[in-house]
Amino acid sequence: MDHVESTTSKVTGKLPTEEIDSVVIRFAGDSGDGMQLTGTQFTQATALQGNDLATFPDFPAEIRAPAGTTFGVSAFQIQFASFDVLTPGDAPDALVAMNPAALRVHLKDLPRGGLLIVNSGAFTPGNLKKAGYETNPIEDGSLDGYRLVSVDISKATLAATQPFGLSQKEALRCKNMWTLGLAFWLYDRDRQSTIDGLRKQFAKRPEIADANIAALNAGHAYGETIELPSGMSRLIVPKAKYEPGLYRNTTGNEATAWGLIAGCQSAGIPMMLGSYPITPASDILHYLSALKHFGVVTFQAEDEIAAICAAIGASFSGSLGVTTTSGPGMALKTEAMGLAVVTELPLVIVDIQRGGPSTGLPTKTEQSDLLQAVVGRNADTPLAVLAAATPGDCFTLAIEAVRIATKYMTPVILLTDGYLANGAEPWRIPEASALPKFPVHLRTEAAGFHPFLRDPDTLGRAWAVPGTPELLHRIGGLEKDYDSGNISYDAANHHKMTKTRAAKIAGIARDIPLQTVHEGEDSGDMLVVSWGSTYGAVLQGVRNARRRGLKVSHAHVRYMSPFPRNLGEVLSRFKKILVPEMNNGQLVKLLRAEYLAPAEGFNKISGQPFRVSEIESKIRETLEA
Amino acid sequence: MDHVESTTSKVTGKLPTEEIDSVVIRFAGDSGDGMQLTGTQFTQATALQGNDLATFPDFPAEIRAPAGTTFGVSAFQIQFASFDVLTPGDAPDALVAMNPAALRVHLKDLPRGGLLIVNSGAFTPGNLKKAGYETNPIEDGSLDGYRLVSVDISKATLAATQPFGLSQKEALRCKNMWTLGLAFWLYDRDRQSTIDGLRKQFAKRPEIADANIAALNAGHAYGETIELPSGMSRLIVPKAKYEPGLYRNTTGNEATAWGLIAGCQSAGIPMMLGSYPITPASDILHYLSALKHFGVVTFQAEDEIAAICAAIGASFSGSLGVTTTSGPGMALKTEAMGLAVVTELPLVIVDIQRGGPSTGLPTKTEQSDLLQAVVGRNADTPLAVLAAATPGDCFTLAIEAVRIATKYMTPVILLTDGYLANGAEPWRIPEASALPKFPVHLRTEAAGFHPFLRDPDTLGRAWAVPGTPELLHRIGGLEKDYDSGNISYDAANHHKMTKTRAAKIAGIARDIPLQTVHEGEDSGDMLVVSWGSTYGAVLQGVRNARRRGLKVSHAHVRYMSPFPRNLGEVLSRFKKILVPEMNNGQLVKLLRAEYLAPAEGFNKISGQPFRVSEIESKIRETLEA
Amino acid sequence: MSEQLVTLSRKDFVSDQEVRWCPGCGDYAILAAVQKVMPEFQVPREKTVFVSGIGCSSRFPYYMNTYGFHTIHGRAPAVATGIKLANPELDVWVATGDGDGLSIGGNHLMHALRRNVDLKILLFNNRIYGLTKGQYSPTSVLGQKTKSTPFGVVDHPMSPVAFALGANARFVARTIDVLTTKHMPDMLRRTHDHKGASFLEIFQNCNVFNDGAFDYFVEKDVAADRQLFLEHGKPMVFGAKRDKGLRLKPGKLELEVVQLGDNGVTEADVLVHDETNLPLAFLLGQLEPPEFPIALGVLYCNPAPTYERMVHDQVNATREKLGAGDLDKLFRAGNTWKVG
Amino acid sequence: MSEQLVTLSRKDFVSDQEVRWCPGCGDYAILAAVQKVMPEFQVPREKTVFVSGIGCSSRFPYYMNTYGFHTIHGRAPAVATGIKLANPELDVWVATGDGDGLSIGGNHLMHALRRNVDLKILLFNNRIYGLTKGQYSPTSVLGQKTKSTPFGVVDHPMSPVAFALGANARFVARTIDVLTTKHMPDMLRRTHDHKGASFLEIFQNCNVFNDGAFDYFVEKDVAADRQLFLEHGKPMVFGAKRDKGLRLKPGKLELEVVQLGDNGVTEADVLVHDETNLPLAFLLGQLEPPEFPIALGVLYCNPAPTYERMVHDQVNATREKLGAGDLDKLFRAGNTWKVG
Ligand SMILES: Cc1ncc(C[n+]2csc(CCOP(=O)(O)OP(=O)(O)O)c2C)c(N)n1
Ligand SMILES: Cc1ncc(C[n+]2csc(CCOP(=O)(O)OP(=O)(O)O)c2C)c(N)n1
Ligand code: SF4
Ligand code: SF4
Ligand SMILES: [Mg+2]
Ligand SMILES: [Mg+2]
Repeated sequence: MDHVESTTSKVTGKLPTEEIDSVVIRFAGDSGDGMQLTGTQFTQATALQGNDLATFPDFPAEIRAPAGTTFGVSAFQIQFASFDVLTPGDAPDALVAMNPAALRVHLKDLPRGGLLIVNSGAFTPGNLKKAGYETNPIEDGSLDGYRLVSVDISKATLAATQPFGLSQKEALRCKNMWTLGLAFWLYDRDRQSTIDGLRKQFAKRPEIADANIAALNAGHAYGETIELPSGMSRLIVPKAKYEPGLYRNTTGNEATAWGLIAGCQSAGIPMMLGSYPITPASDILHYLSALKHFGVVTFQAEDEIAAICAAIGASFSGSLGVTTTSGPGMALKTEAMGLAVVTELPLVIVDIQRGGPSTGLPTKTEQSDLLQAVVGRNADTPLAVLAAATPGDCFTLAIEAVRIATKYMTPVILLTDGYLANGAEPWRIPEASALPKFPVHLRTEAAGFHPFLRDPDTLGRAWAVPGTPELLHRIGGLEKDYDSGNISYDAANHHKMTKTRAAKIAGIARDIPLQTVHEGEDSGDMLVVSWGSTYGAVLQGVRNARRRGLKVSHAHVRYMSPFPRNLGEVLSRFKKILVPEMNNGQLVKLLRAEYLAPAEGFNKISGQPFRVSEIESKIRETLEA
Repeated sequence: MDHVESTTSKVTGKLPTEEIDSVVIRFAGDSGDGMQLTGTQFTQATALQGNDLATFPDFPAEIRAPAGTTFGVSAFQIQFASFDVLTPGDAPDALVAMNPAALRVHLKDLPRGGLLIVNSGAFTPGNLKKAGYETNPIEDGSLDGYRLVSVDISKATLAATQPFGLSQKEALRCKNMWTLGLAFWLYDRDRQSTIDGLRKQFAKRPEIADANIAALNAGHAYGETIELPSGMSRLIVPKAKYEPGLYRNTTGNEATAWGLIAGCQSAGIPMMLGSYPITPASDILHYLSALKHFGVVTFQAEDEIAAICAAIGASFSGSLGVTTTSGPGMALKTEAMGLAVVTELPLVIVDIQRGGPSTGLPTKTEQSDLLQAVVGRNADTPLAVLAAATPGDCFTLAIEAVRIATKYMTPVILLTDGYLANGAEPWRIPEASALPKFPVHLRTEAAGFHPFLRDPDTLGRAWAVPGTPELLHRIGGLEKDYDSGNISYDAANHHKMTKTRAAKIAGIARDIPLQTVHEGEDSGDMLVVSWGSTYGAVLQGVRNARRRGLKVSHAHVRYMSPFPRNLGEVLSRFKKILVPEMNNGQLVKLLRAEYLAPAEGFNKISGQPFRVSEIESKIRETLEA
Repeated sequence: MSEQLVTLSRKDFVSDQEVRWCPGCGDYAILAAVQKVMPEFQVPREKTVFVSGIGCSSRFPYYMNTYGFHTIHGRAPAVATGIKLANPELDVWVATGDGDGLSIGGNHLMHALRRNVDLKILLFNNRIYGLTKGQYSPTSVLGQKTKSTPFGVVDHPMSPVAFALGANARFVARTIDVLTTKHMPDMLRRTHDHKGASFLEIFQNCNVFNDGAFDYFVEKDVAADRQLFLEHGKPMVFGAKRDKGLRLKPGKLELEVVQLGDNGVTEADVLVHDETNLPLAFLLGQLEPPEFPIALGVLYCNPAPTYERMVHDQVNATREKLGAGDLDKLFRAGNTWKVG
Repeated sequence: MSEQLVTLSRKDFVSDQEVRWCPGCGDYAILAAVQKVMPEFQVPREKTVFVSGIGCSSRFPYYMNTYGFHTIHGRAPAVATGIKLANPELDVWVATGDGDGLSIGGNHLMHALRRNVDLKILLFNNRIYGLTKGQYSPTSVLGQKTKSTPFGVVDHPMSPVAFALGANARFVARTIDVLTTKHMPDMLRRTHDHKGASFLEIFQNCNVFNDGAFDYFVEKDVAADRQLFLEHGKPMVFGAKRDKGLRLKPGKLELEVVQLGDNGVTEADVLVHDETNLPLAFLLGQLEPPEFPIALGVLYCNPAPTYERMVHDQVNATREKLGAGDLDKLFRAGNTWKVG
């Protein structure tokens, strides 16, 4: 079956090439099939080719689910284009299914007429049964209507790698490179970066590198000889127009790790990360653990409580304490956040949101920790909350979190989510020297010192760290006297301190950018307000709607607490306000409470990002209502 | 100095009696002076006398602060009246100060012309200095303007107890009973309940009982011979008009403990309390620990997390799991609450709110955990939240919490606060047989069973407990399939389950009383909305304002999540909405978010309840604005 | 309606849920062994509850056709304590990992052991965090390279059995996932039969993130010389030829390995295992290859009254003394007054 | 600007905050002893940090004129770990109670000990929750009546020193609040001087909620016969007339009390203390009056590299190998491309 079949009429010979604006391709296979690696390599090559892109890795909760099962299917989607790409795409134009289970799970997303590449070699009776197929879909006609390319990739891979003397198991592992080769050919990508990567990765086992490269080349060569379904061309996506500069791909977690390091360099203080592994936040711990030469101390604590407490201790000692986690871990940190608020220590808490409640859907994305971040603590416990819009924005806001934490002596929560954390986008590399600088001034003067002495502008308190002569003092979780920093149970003082803590956070609004309307007019019938990772889908949805003549604008909020000081005013200029969120309605609550704005929610709680089309049709519906 | 002095002109001989509507008296002294006991005994006798009353104990955070210090002052205030008493009173009519520190701390609250009883024997140079007095206020004229009764209570007590052979230290401990005796005489209370109480308490040391009784009698006798400041009469407060019935005093914590037991009897299931001591919640654990004959199992866990987890385990096993705590403990329970929400197990979480953030003001009251209770968890994690208005209401709502938890298979948070927990009020004792009954039906039928099978009306899931044949099943924190209860990572299913969990809680609104307007017209210029323990002060404030002709109504909310289904409609009938809270604005946020109601907050965050006068003047101010 | 106990077989304990561990994972062997021994206990399935936290190992309850509760990370001992307190009739098992049970959950485990709650606790020690894809755990060894320690672990590892003994556990045993035929089933039986908190550490291979962690005493060529199987009242003899033994250094609290036959050393010189001796158990728990063999079997067993028994005895005693709780009496105790 | 160390005296360590313990509380004696020995360490006050959780004992930092952090219940060891990691130069002390350190905070304490963070940990064991007014703690004894156990405690208590040894602590010692003149100060000195996690249990009388809890070995008439003062290399002799000793039962891991002089028993028969022997420390920690004397002094001391040292050595090694971190290099590593 290593020939090309098609249910539609066939074209033979070399394919014509065709220029096209954008392509969405999805690779899907068994967890063991290496789909994430395939996706990453494709992303890499695509970026080097100068397209803009966005990716969406989607993998199972299981470490290595039994082969062939539907719950073990792992997928990676990428959209790349000659224009500004905002999402990984609603539906794939092309789907690669490495086995029946992958087909079973993902076929429903492929529009009729879409390109479908299947590894026929994996469509064995056993695999078909595990995927719940009674007959082989490749043969039973049920794939009529797709542009099907069925090829025994397993067999082709074994053939290609035969010279390198690998075991059958090892050789079969190269399947994904064969597939990548074919995809590279189809979309005219360059193989070099992948080849370089393989050589580096398998430096100690060159035969494996060779076999993978051979598979890659074989897949590519296969493209040259292919009979593609009718109407198919080899697709050329011209370069996107980027701002000039040096670029690389980055994921949200990587960008967060780097932003934290950069922020601490900007502040001129060391960083101490206290963390406890949890999906999808663990990678930040992994990245930072490997960056010890930046002077970062990473502490894998016994749990999330110890992690944040150690970070608080480090901040007390003059480092920037940082802690990274996800929902259940955030919940555990609640009490200690209160300690950081009342002791007014700088602290950065990064929450990579995931599906909940409780353990929920650990590998899926969600935006449902917003209310927890803003108000979810015992007592009146205000702090600053930022939310990143894209993987690259994680870098910017991580630096901003460090700036606000150290300037205002406050914990700052940075919200990202599973989708940002693992998704990649091209990122313009900044010059380190061009990054903002905000050196911290630790208190050393004894005259007039007490630990809760405030800067009259920021209301931030004096930061005097152990080791500083003459500034000996004690802090703790009990209420402090405004004028001496000593414990105080005084009634009026507690009122004043509560108001002061609130005023300090509210005052940050003077020090952050005004809210802008990102797309569309500054006032009008309808404003769509997004936050966090829905940025791309919402912006694209609004653009599409506007292209179709609808009067709608878009504002994206990155500062969640305090809000930009003109946000209420911006909202007041629109008649209808729609707030799409990947939760059951959280920002919408805050906007209504804060501004009495007639905001309405649009909620998707499926662990999956919004599709552009969903946003677009909701806009139409709302405008028409 | 054991004679009576007065800075105003004196009247000799027996005092006339005078009838009066209400009296507010405050006892203040060293922590070691037994002021809380004095207050409780006075309360007891007053209740037996048929007055309505409310109390406010206010004690220091220290266990036994060093004698004579201002931070070691402990106080107890009671208002008793011939009418419906709603608060312990704004300012005392009479202040008892057992030492200079007590005078220092409390004198500022006594209006000019108020009765001031001081124990001159404690005004030693040492004590004066500790309290920060340079000269003796009894002698330096600074108490001019109060009706001062200065008597050496220490000496009088030693004299009275001399026959019983106690050590000087033990004898001096009877000072508070001498004082109580005098207060009894002044307000014409009966001594018998106190005498009975003393006999019982010191059954094993009758000489101590005798000495205390002798001191009590001596203080009382002293009244007979007293020379009171001019204008003073012995005050008679006529009985209040009560609904007929049998009455007793109860504190909020006691009522909560009893309500939980009663609720479990109504549900017909055993109760398992998992708790960890914390001020001001510990007494509930203490009370329930002593009620083992009700079949209550109490488990003092290693921390708050274990406490709630054990309660969840017990609920899984068919008991009602209950956990009791305060702010920092609530914070720690956050993650486990999510587990209870996603596994849809019944659970009652009682939060006795106290001053925060963090350790904050552990012995002071506050209402600042509302937002945490309603939305303060990771992910969309809805549950029911109730808030008690008075000590007696704790009983009613504890039963209601059990009803909702078992009927809807959901965690329910019951909010009270430090003020309710320790404050006492007369409580009409219900007949056990007259309490609501809501027997739980544990699932036993195998046909069609799966663990997330829902009652179509309540959406509550089937409760099948270990030990039940044929219903073997597994539950856990991962998302469940709507149709089988098995783990599911399906996107659409997660959306459906999130919506279902929300709909279940929202649906409780159909099963709770409609919101009423407690005082005033059903619509108009202004509605004051209160919740929790501010009930009394706000109602009284509104009544006073109305008496002065202001057009204002009062609604008190006890169901915080979901809100009564007509609440929005009630709010919409008023032009202005004022929401007084002992926090920095929490209910006000929820009302604005939910109903876009133009509610404005009035906030007092001093660890002290509102004064009626504060409410009244804020009403005036708001109406005039 | 209760089950016909005698007719239960291994299969009855297999749930309908697909097992989702990596192929080759040591967890499979443990699951099989548990399902194999369960029928022997003659406990109806509906009276059996498996409780777990979060981790690969903590998926265990889903695969057992009994009642089960997959709770949250580290809290299984606390949830299980509540289950047992609410219904002491139940046979309650806890499945936990070295991360779940010793890192985030160390305190709950310690207190469950100290209180002697009648729980059967299986600690799957793979010296790694499996489910989160390979960070080190409190049992990972110094220098181990993991995702979160690219330059090697610097945390001194802990010994689960020393921890358990330090926490006053009354039953502490140890086995290995590969000992499927006899030792592991035997240890599961002992774990089950002990009334009170039973702690069984199972060395479990995570073939994905820490493959071969126990090879140094599990591999065929070294196993016999590096595994000591303890038996109460029996001398501590080991070795391929059963020619090695452990001896207490005279007058000291230290062990040494002796070669039987050398210098006239006979089995009589070898220390005899006493399950009830706590310091001995502690000493045995410290033994580490290559110097010493690893001690397997029941290190310590010394039953005491169980917590849930004492709790319920107190409830019953109170009820006997004060009579069954009566709300009307409760409300009317103390000072009351009548109105109208 | 650093302080003239030699001139520091006790008073320099007294803060301006009023001490707020109950009159008669054992905490006063501990505070006085700490303030007395601090000047001897020649550590500038600004390099000294006292960290605590919540409890009466946890108010300690407020009274020390050094840096201090009164954190939240149970978390002091975690906060202190962060402090020490961020600045290994600091002399970091932890003051905690039996509730704070062993109940809610047991896990953090265990892991700080296991990791061997260089913290000086003082555990004020009064066998009660003082600050919350008298509930039982994990060290309360069976049958003890407290606010939360009106019918008596049914939780088996734990032994703090067994716990610490089970957690791999490298320094474990014990003293009593009343031993103000010599033993407590000595133990504080040893606690300070040990590099690594030092664990000192101090029996502390809570005269309000658990008065006399330790009378059974502290009262004058029994003290000499029920207190064993351990000294490394010295025989374990005790008794008013120093005529009693502890002996290892021949060939066994059990101790017995022997009367010197009886049946020819001499001091030479008495076991000699060895601070570095872990099983011995464990055994000594088990001794309970009246059968045995309570073991006081340094039960175990066996230094190992400290955690913060190993962490920073790794940071430094990495920096040496890879050069100081350079953001521009980091961002540009891997695949990049130029536009425009
Ligand atoms: C509160 C919380 N923190 C972190 C996690 C992430 N997490 C899940 S399992 C696990 C560790 C598992 O290790 P172990 O207990 O050894 O189990 P194994 O997978 O090795 O069997 C972690 C850190 C979580 N689920 N919840
Ligand atoms: C999270 C949290 N839970 C509970 C408390 C209440 N609490 C304060 S101190 C304490 C116990 C103190 O006992 P211990 O550590 O033995 O100190 P002691 O007062 O006896 O010195 C408790 C339960 C708290 N402050 N925070
Ligand atoms: S990751 Fe390791 S422990 Fe987890 S299932 Fe796979 S092999 Fe087993
Ligand atoms: S309650 Fe006990 S421990 Fe606390 S200060 Fe008073 S005597 Fe000391
Ligand atoms: Mg593990
Ligand atoms: Mg204590």
